[in-house]
Amino acid sequence: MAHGHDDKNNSVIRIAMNLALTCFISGVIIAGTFAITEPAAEAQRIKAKNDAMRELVKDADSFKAIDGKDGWYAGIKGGKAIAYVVPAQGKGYAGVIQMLAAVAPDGKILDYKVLKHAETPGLGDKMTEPKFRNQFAGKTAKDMEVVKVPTDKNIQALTGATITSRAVTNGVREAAEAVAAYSAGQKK
Amino acid sequence: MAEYFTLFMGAVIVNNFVLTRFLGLCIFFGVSKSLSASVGMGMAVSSILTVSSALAWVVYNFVLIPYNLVFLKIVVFVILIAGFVQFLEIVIKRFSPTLYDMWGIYLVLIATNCVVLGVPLINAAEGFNFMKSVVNAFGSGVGFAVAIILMASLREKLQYADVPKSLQGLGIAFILAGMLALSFLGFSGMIPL
Amino acid sequence: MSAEAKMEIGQLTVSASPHIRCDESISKIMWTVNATLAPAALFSVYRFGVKALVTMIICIVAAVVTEYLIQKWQNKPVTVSDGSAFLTGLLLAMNIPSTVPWYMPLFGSVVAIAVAKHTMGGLGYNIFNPALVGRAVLLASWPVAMTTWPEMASKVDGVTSATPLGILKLQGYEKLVSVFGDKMEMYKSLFIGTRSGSMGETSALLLILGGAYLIYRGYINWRVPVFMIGTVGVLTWALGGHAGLFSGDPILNMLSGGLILGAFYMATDMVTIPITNNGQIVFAIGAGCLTVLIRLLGGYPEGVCYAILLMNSVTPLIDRWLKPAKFGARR
Amino acid sequence: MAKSFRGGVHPDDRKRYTAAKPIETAPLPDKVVIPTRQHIGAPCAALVKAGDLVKKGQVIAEAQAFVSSPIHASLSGKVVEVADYPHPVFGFCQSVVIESDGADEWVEGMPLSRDWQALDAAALKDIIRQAGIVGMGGATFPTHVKLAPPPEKPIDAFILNGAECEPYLTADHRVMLEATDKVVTGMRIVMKVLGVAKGYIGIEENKPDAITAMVAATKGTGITVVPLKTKYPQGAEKTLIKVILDREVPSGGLPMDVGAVVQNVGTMVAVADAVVSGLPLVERVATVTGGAIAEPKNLLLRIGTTFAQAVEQCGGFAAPPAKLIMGGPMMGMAQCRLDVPVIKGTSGILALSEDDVNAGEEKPCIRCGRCVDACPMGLVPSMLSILGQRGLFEVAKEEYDLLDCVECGSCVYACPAKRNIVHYVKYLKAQNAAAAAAKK
Amino acid sequence: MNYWEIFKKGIFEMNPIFRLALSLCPALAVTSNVFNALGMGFVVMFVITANNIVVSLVRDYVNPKVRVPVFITIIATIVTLTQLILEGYFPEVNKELGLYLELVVVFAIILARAEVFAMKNTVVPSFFDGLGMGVGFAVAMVFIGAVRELLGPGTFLGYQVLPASYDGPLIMILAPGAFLVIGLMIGMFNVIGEHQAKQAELKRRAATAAGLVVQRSEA
Amino acid sequence: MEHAIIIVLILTFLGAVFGLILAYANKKLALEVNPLIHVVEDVLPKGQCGACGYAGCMAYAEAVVTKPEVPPNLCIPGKDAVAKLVAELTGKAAEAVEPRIAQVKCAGSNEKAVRGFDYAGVEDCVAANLLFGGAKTCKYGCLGLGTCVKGCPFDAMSMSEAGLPVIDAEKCTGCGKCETVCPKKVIAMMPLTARVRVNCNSRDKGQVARKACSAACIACTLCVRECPYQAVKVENNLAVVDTAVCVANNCTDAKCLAKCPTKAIRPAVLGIVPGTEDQAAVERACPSCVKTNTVAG
Ligand SMILES: Cc1cc2nc3c(=O)[nH]c(=O)nc-3n(C[C@H](O)[C@H](O)[C@H](O)COP(=O)(O)O)c2cc1C
Ligand SMILES: Cc1cc2nc3c(=O)[nH]c(=O)nc-3n(C[C@H](O)[C@H](O)[C@H](O)COP(=O)(O)O)c2cc1C
Ligand SMILES: Cc1cc2nc3c(=O)[nH]c(=O)nc-3n(C[C@H](O)[C@H](O)[C@H](O)COP(=O)(O)O)c2cc1C
Ligand SMILES: Cc1cc2nc3c(=O)[nH]c(=O)nc-3n(C[C@H](O)[C@H](O)[C@H](O)CO)c2cc1C
Ligand code: SF4
Ligand code: SF4
Ligand code: SF4
Ligand code: SF4
Ligand code: FES
Repeated sequence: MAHGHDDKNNSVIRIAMNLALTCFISGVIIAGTFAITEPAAEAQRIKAKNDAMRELVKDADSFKAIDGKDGWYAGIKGGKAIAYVVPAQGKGYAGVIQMLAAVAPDGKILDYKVLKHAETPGLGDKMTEPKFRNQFAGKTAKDMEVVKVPTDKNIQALTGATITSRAVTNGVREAAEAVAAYSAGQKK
Repeated sequence: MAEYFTLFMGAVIVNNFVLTRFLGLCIFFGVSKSLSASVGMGMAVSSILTVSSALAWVVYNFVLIPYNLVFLKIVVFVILIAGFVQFLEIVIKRFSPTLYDMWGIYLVLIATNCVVLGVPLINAAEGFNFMKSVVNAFGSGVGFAVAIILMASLREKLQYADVPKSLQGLGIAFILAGMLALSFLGFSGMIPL
Repeated sequence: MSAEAKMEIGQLTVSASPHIRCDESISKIMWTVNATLAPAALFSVYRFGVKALVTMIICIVAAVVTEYLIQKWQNKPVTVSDGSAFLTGLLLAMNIPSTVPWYMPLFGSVVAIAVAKHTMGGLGYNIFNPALVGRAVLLASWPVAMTTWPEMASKVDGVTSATPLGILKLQGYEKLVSVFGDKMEMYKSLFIGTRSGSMGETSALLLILGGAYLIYRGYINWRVPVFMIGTVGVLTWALGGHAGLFSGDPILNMLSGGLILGAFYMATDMVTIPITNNGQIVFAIGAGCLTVLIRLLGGYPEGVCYAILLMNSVTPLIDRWLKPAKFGARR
Repeated sequence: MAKSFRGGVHPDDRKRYTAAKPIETAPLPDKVVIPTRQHIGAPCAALVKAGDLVKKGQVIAEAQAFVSSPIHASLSGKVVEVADYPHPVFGFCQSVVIESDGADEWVEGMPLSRDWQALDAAALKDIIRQAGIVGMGGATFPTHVKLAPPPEKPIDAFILNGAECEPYLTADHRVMLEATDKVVTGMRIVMKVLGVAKGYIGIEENKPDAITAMVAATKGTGITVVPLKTKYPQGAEKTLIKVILDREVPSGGLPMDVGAVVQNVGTMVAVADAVVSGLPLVERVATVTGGAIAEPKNLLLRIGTTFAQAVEQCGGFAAPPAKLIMGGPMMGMAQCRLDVPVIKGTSGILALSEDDVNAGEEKPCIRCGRCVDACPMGLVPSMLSILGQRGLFEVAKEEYDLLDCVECGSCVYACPAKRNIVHYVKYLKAQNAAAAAAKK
Repeated sequence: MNYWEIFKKGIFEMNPIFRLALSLCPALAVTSNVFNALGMGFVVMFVITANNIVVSLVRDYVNPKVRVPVFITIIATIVTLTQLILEGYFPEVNKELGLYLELVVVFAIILARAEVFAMKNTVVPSFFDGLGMGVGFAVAMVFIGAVRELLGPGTFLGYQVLPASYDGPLIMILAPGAFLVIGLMIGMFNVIGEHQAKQAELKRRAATAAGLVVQRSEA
Repeated sequence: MEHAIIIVLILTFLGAVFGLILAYANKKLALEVNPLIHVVEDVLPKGQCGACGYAGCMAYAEAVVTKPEVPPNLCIPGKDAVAKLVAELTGKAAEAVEPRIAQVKCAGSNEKAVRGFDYAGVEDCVAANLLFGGAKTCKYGCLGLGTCVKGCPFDAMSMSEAGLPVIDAEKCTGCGKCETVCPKKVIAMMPLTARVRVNCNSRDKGQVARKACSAACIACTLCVRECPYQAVKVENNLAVVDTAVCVANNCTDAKCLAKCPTKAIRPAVLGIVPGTEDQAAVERACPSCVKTNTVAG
């Protein structure tokens, strides 16, 4: 065992102090920076969210969180909810695909936006392109069937990425169904 | 149960830590020169990963989330892990030299490495519960061990091959890893997590 | 002395024993394997047309030329005449659809020879099966083109035709049988080779005949194809059905996909598989299990290529673990 | 049912050149070169000097140690030189050169005639030692040493090695046919020395006439003749014991570790001659053959006859030889000159033509596993060759059992890549020995 | 000490990725396009330089027994700051770099430079060392990113540069492709390096052939 | 503000806890390793050549630090500079290392040496030596298969086209590895101060040696007679030069070079540096030889 003479610099307390002090300073600095950047970050987050929603529901004046439904927003125009923006997800080729779906109160899809995914670049990730996305506009849950032939009625799968196509479609369809059910409940 | 099994197998083969997620590559390439070292490293990583993920989960869920300090997770995790690993190393070295020779010497290397920090961060990002965090961590560790042991056996074999001089060492190691990753593509799409 | 008359100093060759050798050689083995593959290759040309021939030629020429250039560049003896690069090219061609654009076989062959074979030192040293590395790279690079097969187009759907395994995976067993008419018809078609797929996924009959000749000549070990195909048959019978355990169709699974080609010609590539009989059995069973795992659960309908590649990566461990029984270990 | 062992190869045996040719006694050479080292173990010290007159059978070099064996003059005449001369094993070696006086006289007291049954084991062993008898199967291990196993290693079986599994060679075959009784007598003498009751004779099936002859000659002696499958290396001690006794000599061990002693056919004839007629080992039967020999023959040659003289007896060369070999084509040693002498271990002189050799350029190992299948010792020869290429003798020793290789050459024969596995093994063993010596 | 030399060595002879083989994860994970590679390069450049400066300032006060935890804390602080700033002002970059931004903490190259260089040197050289290493890292990242992006999708920084008909191999931007590309690049660099060494050797021989004889016989 | 205080508190707490644990663990549990060993290892050239007599540089570092009797100047490749550093670090007395260099004692190139047979086998001198000592009729000469070249840890050797190894004087550290691996012991170390060297290893009698190789030392003793200082002797049919004598007498006109009929005695540098087969060396070593025109390069 290492005995040796304990000079002051190497006492247990000294060593511990050394690390503690570093952490203290680090804490101060982080706290300081946090105080400065947090408002900006918060603004960024809100802005990002709003941008995303506005992109989906272009003519809304504002967005309002819906009580009791986590992550649901209503796009308001002229005081009326013209669309709901709701989270959606599906099991893709490589993990979960997270989306935001914009659905009109009558259950018709307006558009969707992919937030997070791990699909193959060049294959599955083509789901974010307008060519595929635009197929959804105006469709209701019952029309959202994935097929591999060109179609107007259904959803035509991405070439070589049927799994992804299904995942997106299923997620969006579930969102559409949920909104339809919700707005049906509202009307009552 | 099935859920945990899927999570585990997913972490071991489908989303293999090294071959599809690119974590822990420094030690993957650094320590895979010999089979025995890679076995030790595999064991060290699996065990440390499991324990430190559990520790990190506790701190994250009982301290950081309640106080709304999620952004502190990097600093906190890293101190936690580095401190823990260094402590463990000292203890093992003192009390069991054989154990230390088997995998203790690798502890220093992993204290500050993508692997051990990456998994707690992923667990936090995925919002896993305690059990899931531990299973995911253990699975990732095993996945790492599988990859590094395979890699080491391949590299040992190539020691006796006529690898062009310019590729010897790191170059051929990367190419081997590429082909391993290519083979692991066979598992992709198998268990969507 | 007349004995010395025929002798000059320095004329005799001195070497270690033994002083006689068998008359096998690497080139003889490789060219024989090439020759036994020829019928199946020609059959697929007959089935898929001139395009298949063109693709095949591109593969082979690219493989041989790449090998030649690399060996020249490295100042190594040029060994393209030993037929191994030719074989790699031919096998790669057998593993891809005949319809792919010209640059894909080219790219695949170059990768197979340059990256999979020569980065590790050339013939004998590579760890992964070059042709399969080439095919796996192509599949990852152009998944759409690599999974678009000619023929049977109108029968299944309007866009691309599918392989039997593809139909099985996406549309189910009944649909598959209905495509062929009835079950016997399906087996017959699979066996003779009138179906869709890569160039080598066609005639089980010709491949088995070729393989049988190689077994007879001792160039491949019968254990590998038997255990690999057997494992696939048993496992798919047990697990592959929709009506619970033991309801799968083993014959369909054994005859379809690249299993026959893989088991006779690619899982037997001695360079990349274990060296002992027992090791080869483990290899074959492992490859069979992985094939079934990928076929049943994976993202792809077919798993032979990846199964063999994965087992290639375990080969050094198997070799370490299963050494031959040493003489003198037992009293 | 012929017995066999795991591994091995089936080269064309090419015994047809000489199998039917009776042993021919070579004419007396006018000069012989007798090296003082013709066995494994310590070299002998020459007892004669230039100018001395010697008689046939006279001791001209004396053993200096237990593992050694004296050397006798093989003809009568005058010693002309005692100097370094070419040697088929060691390159050069101190040799006694004797010019024949043409009389070919035995030294006094030879030959005689005695009843071996009357002698006890110790006396028999002493006669064998003094007669300079060493293993004539090629290894040249002094026979009296083999016959004196340490007491803690009881011997219960004696095996006569009549396998002659090497292609081309037919010397043992002819001896079994033409000196059948001598062989059996020798064998009984040796069994008496060892005190064993069980005796076996292993003969490959490609010598049916020898099997018949031996079966007839051993009737009533309690000796069993065991037909063996024709496969190389049936004649290697370890495989022979495995096949006949189903015992495996442990790794690093000797036949005596499993209670067995193995001896060659030629050795038995020498033992019988020594014991019954009092004659030392001064001549032996060797097959002179190969594609480059004009008239292949089985010759009875005096020790010290040069290869050139032997070849001359067979009509010289028919074609320029590519390789000259002492022994068989699988285990024999390639020679670089014709003026090397026949020694006690010379079972054959082979002159192979280019076609016989079928060498080829060495290529990288393609891991085909043929060598693994061929190796009777259960090794991985391909790895030994690969490690040899890189000089990694430690790995070869620890992980691939380098030291268990008997250098039989089966693997090399089978290898399509023409790898010089045996040479790599020799090289690795040499390195290992050097390292061990350095450590001391 | 020559600052240029200190700076330069990080770029070539001690390039963190190609020569030291440290911080390999980002070199594979965030190089599927040039934009991400560049972003990561900048972040690491910043962190490593800042850390070198801080370490060289505080090195006298750090107790060797807790040296590693202290350094890590410092690095973690800098990374957290970076993250906070990116989050607040460059959310796009933050999102693209994902998990790997957080992992910058444990990139071995950063701690290694702190231990090997900043610990033993004053502020100015440490700054140049950090900057050199950072630039070396960034250059390597961009280089890998460029190769992968060009050969794969045929674009550079998102702009189509190869003809639209170019149908590049997707593998370039997949995991196996990343390994293969880097492996082959390392080989290529070595070939170039060997060639240069050979040229230098030939020159040296030509020069010494005459001179050395003289030197030796007088030795 | 509260937020900020919590941040600071948590971090400080964490730091303090781990600081305490680590400091305590360090104090009570840590084993001391002598850090000097690593410092010394850093100083060594890491050729792992074993010239020091230890299994690699690390082993020597450990020995020289921990054992007082191990001298600091065993590393030959490191030369004086390293010896001095190691001495300083370990507090031992520095003694100079005699600088040395490898020499190939054989001129039996492919065309000069006679071949006894055609060798077909493993390309390695040790392996070739197993078959009757190799293909050359000279039993002492270089086999030319380059085992020494493969063995040199400092890349200082190459094979010439004539089939003999060449030593690059600038890279050779004198570690002696080549000497140990050569089965013929054709390579020997000589002091860097050597004036001349014997370029032959044959201990055969004159006629035998001459028959086997046209470049052999035939033990004619002309050099012995020529040397004014008796630095040359013939032992076992081979000339031997005592460099110490040459140096002690500060020989600047090596007359021994003049008469050698087979040119088995050469200036010390000749043939060591690739491409230096020139007159200059001879001229410098033996000015009078050139004048009398007795030696051509
Ligand atoms: C490298 C690679 C990446 C792939 N990525 C995807 C993907 O992102 N999404 C997907 O649905 N399928 C992906 N696949 C799976 C195949 O293309 C699969 O066969 C396909 O999804 C089946 O659909 P198809 O019927 O359109 O061919 C990928 C395949 C490969 C080889
Ligand atoms: C296009 C081509 C076709 C060949 N076909 C055969 C063949 O069918 N069977 C065969 O044994 N060798 C075949 N060879 C090999 C050569 O004829 C020759 O055997 C070889 O190049 C050298 O053989 P070796 O290495 O055994 O000496 C072929 C060579 C080429 C270039
Ligand atoms: C591979 C191999 C093959 C052998 N073949 C024979 C053979 O055919 N006949 C024989 O008598 N000895 C053969 N031997 C030698 C025997 O192992 C053994 O040494 C010999 O039979 C002992 O008899 P001896 O001492 O009388 O020579 C062979 C040895 C080896 C290693
Ligand atoms: C029976 C047999 C099977 C072979 N299979 C393959 C193969 O699947 N793929 C390939 O690239 N080469 C194959 N080869 C050729 C050769 O072994 C291959 O080019 C080496 O892997 C290259 O080192 C085969 C050779 C033989 C004799
Ligand atoms: S027989 Fe030859 S090529 Fe085949 S594995 Fe053995 S050494 Fe290699
Ligand atoms: S020579 Fe050695 S390795 Fe080869 S077969 Fe014989 S015993 Fe086995
Ligand atoms: S000097 Fe020795 S080791 Fe070097 S080539 Fe000559 S014989 Fe071989
Ligand atoms: S030439 Fe010999 S002494 Fe010189 S460095 Fe190389 S091995 Fe050492
Ligand atoms: S960057 Fe080194 S392990 Fe990830």
